[in-house]
Amino acid sequence: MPTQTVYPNVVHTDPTGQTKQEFTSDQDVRWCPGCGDYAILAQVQKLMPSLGISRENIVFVSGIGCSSRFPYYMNTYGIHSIHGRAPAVATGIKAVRPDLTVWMVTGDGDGLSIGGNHLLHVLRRNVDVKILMFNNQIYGLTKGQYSPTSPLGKKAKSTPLGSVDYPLDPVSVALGAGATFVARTVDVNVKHIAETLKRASQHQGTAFVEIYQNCPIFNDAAFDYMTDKSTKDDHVLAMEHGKPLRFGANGEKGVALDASMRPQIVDVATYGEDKLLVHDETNEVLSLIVSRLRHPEFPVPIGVFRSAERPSYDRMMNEQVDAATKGNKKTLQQLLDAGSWTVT
Amino acid sequence: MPTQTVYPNVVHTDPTGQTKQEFTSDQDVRWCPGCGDYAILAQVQKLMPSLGISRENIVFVSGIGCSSRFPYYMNTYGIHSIHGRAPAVATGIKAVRPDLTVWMVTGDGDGLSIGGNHLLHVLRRNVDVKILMFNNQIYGLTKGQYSPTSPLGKKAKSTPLGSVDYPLDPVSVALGAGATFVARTVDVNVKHIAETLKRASQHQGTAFVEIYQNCPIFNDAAFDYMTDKSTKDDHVLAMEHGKPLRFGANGEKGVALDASMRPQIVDVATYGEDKLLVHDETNEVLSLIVSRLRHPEFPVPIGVFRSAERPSYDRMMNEQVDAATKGNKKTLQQLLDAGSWTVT
Amino acid sequence: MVALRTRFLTTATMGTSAAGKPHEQVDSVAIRFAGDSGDGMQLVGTQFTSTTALAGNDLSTLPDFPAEIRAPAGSLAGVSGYQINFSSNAVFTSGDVLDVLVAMNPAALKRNLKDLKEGGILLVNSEAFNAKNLERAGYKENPLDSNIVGAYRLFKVDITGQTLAAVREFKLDHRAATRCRNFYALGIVYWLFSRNMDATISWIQRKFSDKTLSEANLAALKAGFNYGETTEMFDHAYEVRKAEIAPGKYRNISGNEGLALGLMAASELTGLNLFLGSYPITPASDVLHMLSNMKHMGVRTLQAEDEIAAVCACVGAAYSGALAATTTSGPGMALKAEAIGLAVMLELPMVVINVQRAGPSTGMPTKTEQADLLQAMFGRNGECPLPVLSARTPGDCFHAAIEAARIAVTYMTPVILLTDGYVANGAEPWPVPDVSKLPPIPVKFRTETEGFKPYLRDDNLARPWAIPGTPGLEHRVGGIEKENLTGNISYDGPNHEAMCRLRAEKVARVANSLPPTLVEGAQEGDLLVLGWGSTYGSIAGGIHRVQLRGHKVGHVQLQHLNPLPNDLEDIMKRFKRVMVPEMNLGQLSVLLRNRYPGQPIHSHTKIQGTPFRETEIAKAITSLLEAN
Amino acid sequence: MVALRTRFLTTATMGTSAAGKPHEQVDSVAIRFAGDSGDGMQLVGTQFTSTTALAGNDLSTLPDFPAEIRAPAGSLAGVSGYQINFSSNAVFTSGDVLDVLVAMNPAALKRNLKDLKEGGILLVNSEAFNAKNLERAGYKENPLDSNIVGAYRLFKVDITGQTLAAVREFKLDHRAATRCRNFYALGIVYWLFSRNMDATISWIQRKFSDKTLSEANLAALKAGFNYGETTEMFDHAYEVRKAEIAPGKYRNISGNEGLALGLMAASELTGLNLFLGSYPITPASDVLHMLSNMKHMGVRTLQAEDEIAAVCACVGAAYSGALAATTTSGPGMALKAEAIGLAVMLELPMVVINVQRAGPSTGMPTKTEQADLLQAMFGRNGECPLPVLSARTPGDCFHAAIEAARIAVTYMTPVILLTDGYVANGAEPWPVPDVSKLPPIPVKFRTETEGFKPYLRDDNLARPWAIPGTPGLEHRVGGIEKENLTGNISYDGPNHEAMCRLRAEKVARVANSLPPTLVEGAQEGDLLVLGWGSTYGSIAGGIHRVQLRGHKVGHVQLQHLNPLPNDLEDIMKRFKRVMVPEMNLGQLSVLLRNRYPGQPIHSHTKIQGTPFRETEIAKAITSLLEAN
Ligand SMILES: Cc1ncc(C[n+]2csc(CCOP(=O)(O)OP(=O)(O)O)c2C)c(N)n1
Ligand SMILES: Cc1ncc(C[n+]2csc(CCOP(=O)(O)OP(=O)(O)O)c2C)c(N)n1
Ligand code: SF4
Ligand code: SF4
Ligand SMILES: [Mg+2]
Ligand SMILES: [Mg+2]
Repeated sequence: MPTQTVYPNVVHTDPTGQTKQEFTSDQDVRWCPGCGDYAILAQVQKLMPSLGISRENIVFVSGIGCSSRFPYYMNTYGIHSIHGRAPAVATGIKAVRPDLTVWMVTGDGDGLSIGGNHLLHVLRRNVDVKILMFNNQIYGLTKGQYSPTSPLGKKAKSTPLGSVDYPLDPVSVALGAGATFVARTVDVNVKHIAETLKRASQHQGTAFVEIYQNCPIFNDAAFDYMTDKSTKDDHVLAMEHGKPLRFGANGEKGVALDASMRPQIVDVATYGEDKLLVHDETNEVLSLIVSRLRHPEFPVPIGVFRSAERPSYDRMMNEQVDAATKGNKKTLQQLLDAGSWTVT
Repeated sequence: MPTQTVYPNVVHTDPTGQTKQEFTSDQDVRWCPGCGDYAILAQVQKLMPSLGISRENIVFVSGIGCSSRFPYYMNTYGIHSIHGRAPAVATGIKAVRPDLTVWMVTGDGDGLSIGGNHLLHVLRRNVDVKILMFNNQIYGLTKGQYSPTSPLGKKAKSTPLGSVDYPLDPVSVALGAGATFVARTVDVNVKHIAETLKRASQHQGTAFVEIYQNCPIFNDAAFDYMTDKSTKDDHVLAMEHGKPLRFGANGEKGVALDASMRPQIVDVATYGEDKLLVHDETNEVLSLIVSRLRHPEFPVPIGVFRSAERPSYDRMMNEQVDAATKGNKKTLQQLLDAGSWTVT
Repeated sequence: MVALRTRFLTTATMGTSAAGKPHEQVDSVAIRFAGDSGDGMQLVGTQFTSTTALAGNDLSTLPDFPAEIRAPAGSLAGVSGYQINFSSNAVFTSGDVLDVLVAMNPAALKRNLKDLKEGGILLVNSEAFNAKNLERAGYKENPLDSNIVGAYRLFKVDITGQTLAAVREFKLDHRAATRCRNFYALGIVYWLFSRNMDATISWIQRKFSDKTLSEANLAALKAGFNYGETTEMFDHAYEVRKAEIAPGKYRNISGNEGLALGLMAASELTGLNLFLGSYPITPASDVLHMLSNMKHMGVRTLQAEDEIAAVCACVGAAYSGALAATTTSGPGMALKAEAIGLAVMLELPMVVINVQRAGPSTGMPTKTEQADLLQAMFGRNGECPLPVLSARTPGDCFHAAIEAARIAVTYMTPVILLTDGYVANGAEPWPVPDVSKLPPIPVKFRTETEGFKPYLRDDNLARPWAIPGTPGLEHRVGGIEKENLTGNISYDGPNHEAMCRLRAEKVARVANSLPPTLVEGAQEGDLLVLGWGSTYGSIAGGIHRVQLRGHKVGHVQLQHLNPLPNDLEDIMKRFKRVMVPEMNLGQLSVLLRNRYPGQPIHSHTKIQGTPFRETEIAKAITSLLEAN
Repeated sequence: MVALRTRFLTTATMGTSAAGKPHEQVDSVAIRFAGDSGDGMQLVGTQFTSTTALAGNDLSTLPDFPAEIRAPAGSLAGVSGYQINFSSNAVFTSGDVLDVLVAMNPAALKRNLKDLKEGGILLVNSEAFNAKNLERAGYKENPLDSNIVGAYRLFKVDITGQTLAAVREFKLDHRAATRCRNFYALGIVYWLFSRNMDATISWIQRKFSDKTLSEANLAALKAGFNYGETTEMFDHAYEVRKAEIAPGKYRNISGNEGLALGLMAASELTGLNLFLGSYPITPASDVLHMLSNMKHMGVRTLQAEDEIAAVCACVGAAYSGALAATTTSGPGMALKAEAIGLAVMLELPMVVINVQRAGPSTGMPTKTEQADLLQAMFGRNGECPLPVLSARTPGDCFHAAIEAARIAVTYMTPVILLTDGYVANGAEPWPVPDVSKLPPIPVKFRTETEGFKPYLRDDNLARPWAIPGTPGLEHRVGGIEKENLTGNISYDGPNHEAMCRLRAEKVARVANSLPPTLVEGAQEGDLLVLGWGSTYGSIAGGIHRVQLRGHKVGHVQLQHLNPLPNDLEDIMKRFKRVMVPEMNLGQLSVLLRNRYPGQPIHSHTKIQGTPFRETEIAKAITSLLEAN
């Protein structure tokens, strides 16, 4: 029983020349006016043609939530699954069809509340899936409960006196799970989204991208401090591989470790640029240190925290199967016959 | 409707003078001969009397697995719940009964496979529960499948050709979740277990202790490199707060960061002790760096990775309720009457 | 409840309104306000409801939320509606067909027109019927100019324009000014039904902290009312007289409010702290929200990471002596199955509430259904029996929650309470109970160490509740089969059989604690209509219609689905036939056929995400009776 | 199968063994090897089985694992057993009562003696009956010296001592030497039943890579055999002649092996890649282990993080064109409920296997039960129908897995296949099928873009399987209710009703593809015994016993539980009564009473974690017939 080809033996279409329009499905987009999801959708639809992959070879998978409606708007294959389980669905797809390109869309509730465990496991397995977590720090679809990423003290529908749970930081969780690619971007910064998604698409293995996303209806302005013209320079740290960690309107501030190994904000001019931390996506120590820079003490880092190479689960699994089948001479009949005797 | 006292108004017994024997239940212990679980049980039973807490105020909670049989052997209150869900059960106990002392026992499968999400959430909430994860890097109770902590390539019942999943590191996961107390110890080092458990018991909030535990039946000798007399000095790094990271039979080796901020093993004599990393349980950067020291490249750190103070979920929740009830003059009848009119 | 009822515009007595226009007396009106999500329809609906209740009508309401969070303005998906049925007689449901439809835009018209009866009043905001909105609603031509609306009494009012004019003096920006138009529409409707606007006026004054906004909305409201009074469009107003309602204190209550208050009452009656472990899900989330707002009453709520954690936290809380409850809907219920099984094994009290929605899978979250009954009964591995209850009306949710708690703590068992989206979001005037007169629910934690065995049972077969903190009663419980009495782990075959049968018998004995089953209508005769849950009103209304024609039809609406009442079989036998209407494909029928093998059961089902209409039930009854 | 059967020691023909001792011919023997977990009882059991199969007997076996991983040596919890029932006639079960019990220590005696029939042979390792072991087993005095064993033919052999003597020459350490004693015991039993030891000898030679160990075990085996032949203890041996077995190729197969092989065969027959997503759980884990060992056959297995992930991975794999399967037991089944509902909604093929164990909750993981049938039927939110199958014997697991896959891909639906711990771990000789003669299962992925609609159905009401990689068929699926044909999201009421009924009708139509139901025994008459799953052997054996007494009893063992076969009602009507034996509290009965309301169903239940005995069924039949 050799490995069968599970997909029909059809001639694939030529991926060159695909347009954004072709990646747009015929379904009406059902997000609230002003929702940050629109901008992300537009960037993803724009990115797709550049990947050189035909539409039919792409699958978008999601869970449940406003964000998880995403697959309906992509004219590719897609599964809008159940709450929190998209990583497992995506793993199933890649396990049997490593030839497919799989993107996954989830929310802070879908991915970190009910789906936290599957997220941990898809990351540790390093399944070749691109994960976009739309983090609006709220449950949108169920109309405004606090989420695992809402800040402590958040007043929302189920926490009228303020939440008493500390939030999870998606980037820290991903790094804790051993993720090979971890990045953060923000809905309004379309150029940065585009670059980050491009980087994610190039990664072999799980690429985890947290996207801060404004929910104007239930958690408006949660990210204003980092998107507002007047404040963003002082509150956003755009990381670049190999470059010192600098921010501020003119890059006048930097991040360094103090004598006791704690991160501090320094004035670059007086402190000296050479003593700043230099970002290194391939060095876990750096990824970890920057992951812990949190608003309001620190500017919020955006960009790629970590990018490491490691064979993906689906590749290793399929290589194992391929290697085993290659040498195999056994038929199913022989397997059935094993240990048999004949009665005459 | 004031807060009622949920527990009967009985005179609690005096906790002084309790003995290990009194903490031992009448159930036969059902682990295999030679199982590492025995040593841990003995240490826990020994620790209990020293806590100054009467037996009746202690609850042991577990999931399912060999390790999760633990509560049956403790003559305290206890719940042997279902697979992976002990953190949620424990959270429920503490939410309504912050007066109780809750310990939780789980395995690498129970806690990080099926129960990974609940673990993340109990840690981020910082519920005042002491968690012991018995990590034997295998599923014991179901007779020997690889677990999420088994090393890549592990050959076990469901992976005859070797696993293709990267393991999770419990300590890294816990730190990623924002745990306030994270430690590691090993079954055979009874002194170290005792100290570590003591530290855990003193922590307010979630204390997470990973205990490497030998399963002689399905994963024998997994930790020999760090327990064997001949090798352990070179493979174990016993961290101490405020002390430089040194190991080796005579502490001749140390851990430092190289120029590119990557950890390296150095010869203390030539490198200089003052340039070694100095462990600081309260500095997340240090906790993170040591958490990534992994065998075989590095010695395995044992001891307390991180210890930070932060009010616990159950405390904040109950404070919120207490504060709200204190001021309250509303009766249930008044609530029912709200918005009512009278028909005559 | 059984009073004669005539429909709007069929009985008419003419009078004269204060301002001179004649008004016509009618018995009963169903009206629906429909508009875009942003149009504030829920708000005017609830205002109209309060005023109507104060006016002494019987009434029933139902909101119709859009399935989407906030679909694009003007789209079909974004239509939000609020329906109220009110009468000078008894009201059973929120109304089968509409007498009045208020449509604020083309999409609202398109979605709702099918429910307006022929000759009904159709009030539209003509301004909104512009090219853009028509296109969004999928209209090729303006329906107001076509014979689509020919069968109705159409009133085109430029509500937007009139509102802008009415609020001009307040100098609001265009958006804010436009948003007053819902009150303008409400004003018209108030006039149309000769309502006193005082309650709404004082509500507006209280609600809007911004003085200008408050006055603008008041101005819009009054302008609408005056429009009705002064324009030529309406030649007369209507009046629905007070219903004969038993004297007493009333309030409006939705089913979800009923649950939240009922759980709090159960907490008080048992003397136990209330703990709710829940994970948000439509249409159950509001119970979590309401109880989260009750910290001052000592309520502890945990928004868990998922439904499994929510119910597992209840296991911990119940073990520790709290009154533990968890609320969810279908998909969440599926996830809780394993842990509910644990609670059955541990024999711990717990109230599990499933506010059912249309399934399977994600289904139609905002739509109602009763298709989780068999899941409640059988959706766990092994023989895993537990009591199952339901609630028939919003107000009954209060009592059902208390009853669920009573059974849970008396029998030491998890109990499933099934409500649904219809009863959860629907509202009705409800006689407020006197808390001091509710029967207390005695709970005694075990404290005597003498003779303590964790699984030694009392007369109800309940095991002792021995909670942590009690010296000498330290014991361990777990999901493995337990030895009778001691609760120790046991793999013994006959012990397992004994325990399985004991657990089943314990649940069966709950039936002994139930009052006689109430049969409404005929006590014997041609047909028993046997329903459960939220179909109560539709069935009562349907029977009411056919009984007018002299058939002997009885009605039992089951609160207890497991165990079934002891007297049910006798009751069934008093009727020639039994009809079981359900909003599913016949789930109670399965239980009845199993339990009463001889009894002929006629299952009548509808599964459209909406309640039965009274007329549908009436028709089904009639055709069954005529098939005789 | 229907051949006359007489029990051991009742029919006896004396002969003489090769070595001179007389041997007695008997028809049928049930023997159990029992000892400590560390005593290697499973090993000698399977050796005895192979030899017995080669000798041409019909047989059936059942291991009895301890519930604990490895309880302390000598403890009751640590007792491990292996039972084999073999005969010169047809064998139905692994045997009701034992003819022979081999007890290697006091705990083994204590746990198993109750199953030994009066006058049966009791062979004990007398050395193990020392003070320490007696205490561990909870014996106050040595039972070998008491009249506890008075009713049996006791043979005390110092098996340990004899073994040590036999292997002394190999100079093993004490522990290794002692561990040869299971082969010594096997040797005695081989002699007792006049067995040829060649197969075991060559197995030992193959198995032990360590030459010394191999020879020591051989020596022990032979010493045991010689002990039987030479001592005075046994005055004669027994012989069970070859059974009349249809000529052909046979092998031993356990139920879990049957499932693994069946899924692989289905993969070959459909031409689809097999994907198994699973999470370990007793007693299902072995299917995962076996298939994980089949990478060379192209099988992909994923040990998921939990049961939910396992089935969700199947959703992804099925959507992508694989033959997806997931295996679990009760608690895991509860967890999968929500995602199975998703698969029902997506209408994707999938085989979900529940190897049932005793519940509820964690229950008794190593014990068998059939109490998850109603969970399979109803354990999901909403109206969520799917086909449910069962397997009757270990060998039938192979065919049931293929049938489940056939239905799944033909009707585009998840299918639940129920087996249980008894059939999973039990083994029997099985006629090996010729793969080339198994009917192929045609599967065609949709490729034509023309007229493609994701929910356009064929005659079976199956929707097209259009998998990623196919240009022009890009489409999205999800758990929200879908519009008929297009599969777009729809909240329309009548559409929902139509879809609910379509999904139900699709599953109902599976019945049209089933062959006529096989009725064994009487084709009409007094009583139909209607079983499902692993009770097959017990029922067949039970009926066999009573038919001897002239009653007209028919037997149907259902493979298909949903939908039920079209001809079942007619069959039931041909009998005066229908008895339904189940290892639960009457779950199939619920379905039958619902489906065939007129039909009187007599439920006969046992829930002890162990299969029915043939005599129990016979007794139940008799008392029902006599109640006539
Ligand atoms: C099993 C289950 N539980 C709960 C829900 C209800 N639910 C749907 S989406 C959601 C949370 C959405 O939050 P998030 O993932 O942050 O997405 P957003 O809407 O904010 O984009 C919840 C609780 C569900 N659909 N299924
Ligand atoms: C829902 C569910 N799934 C699966 C199982 C089977 N199971 C029991 S314990 C276990 C894994 C145990 O591994 P671990 O937590 O590492 O504990 P150990 O036995 O190694 O101490 C599994 C898979 C179960 N009991 N329940
Ligand atoms: S609720 Fe928030 S997240 Fe959801 S669609 Fe609306 S704006 Fe976006
Ligand atoms: S299987 Fe392993 S972990 Fe479990 S009791 Fe035995 S030795 Fe301990
Ligand atoms: Mg969100
Ligand atoms: Mg383990």
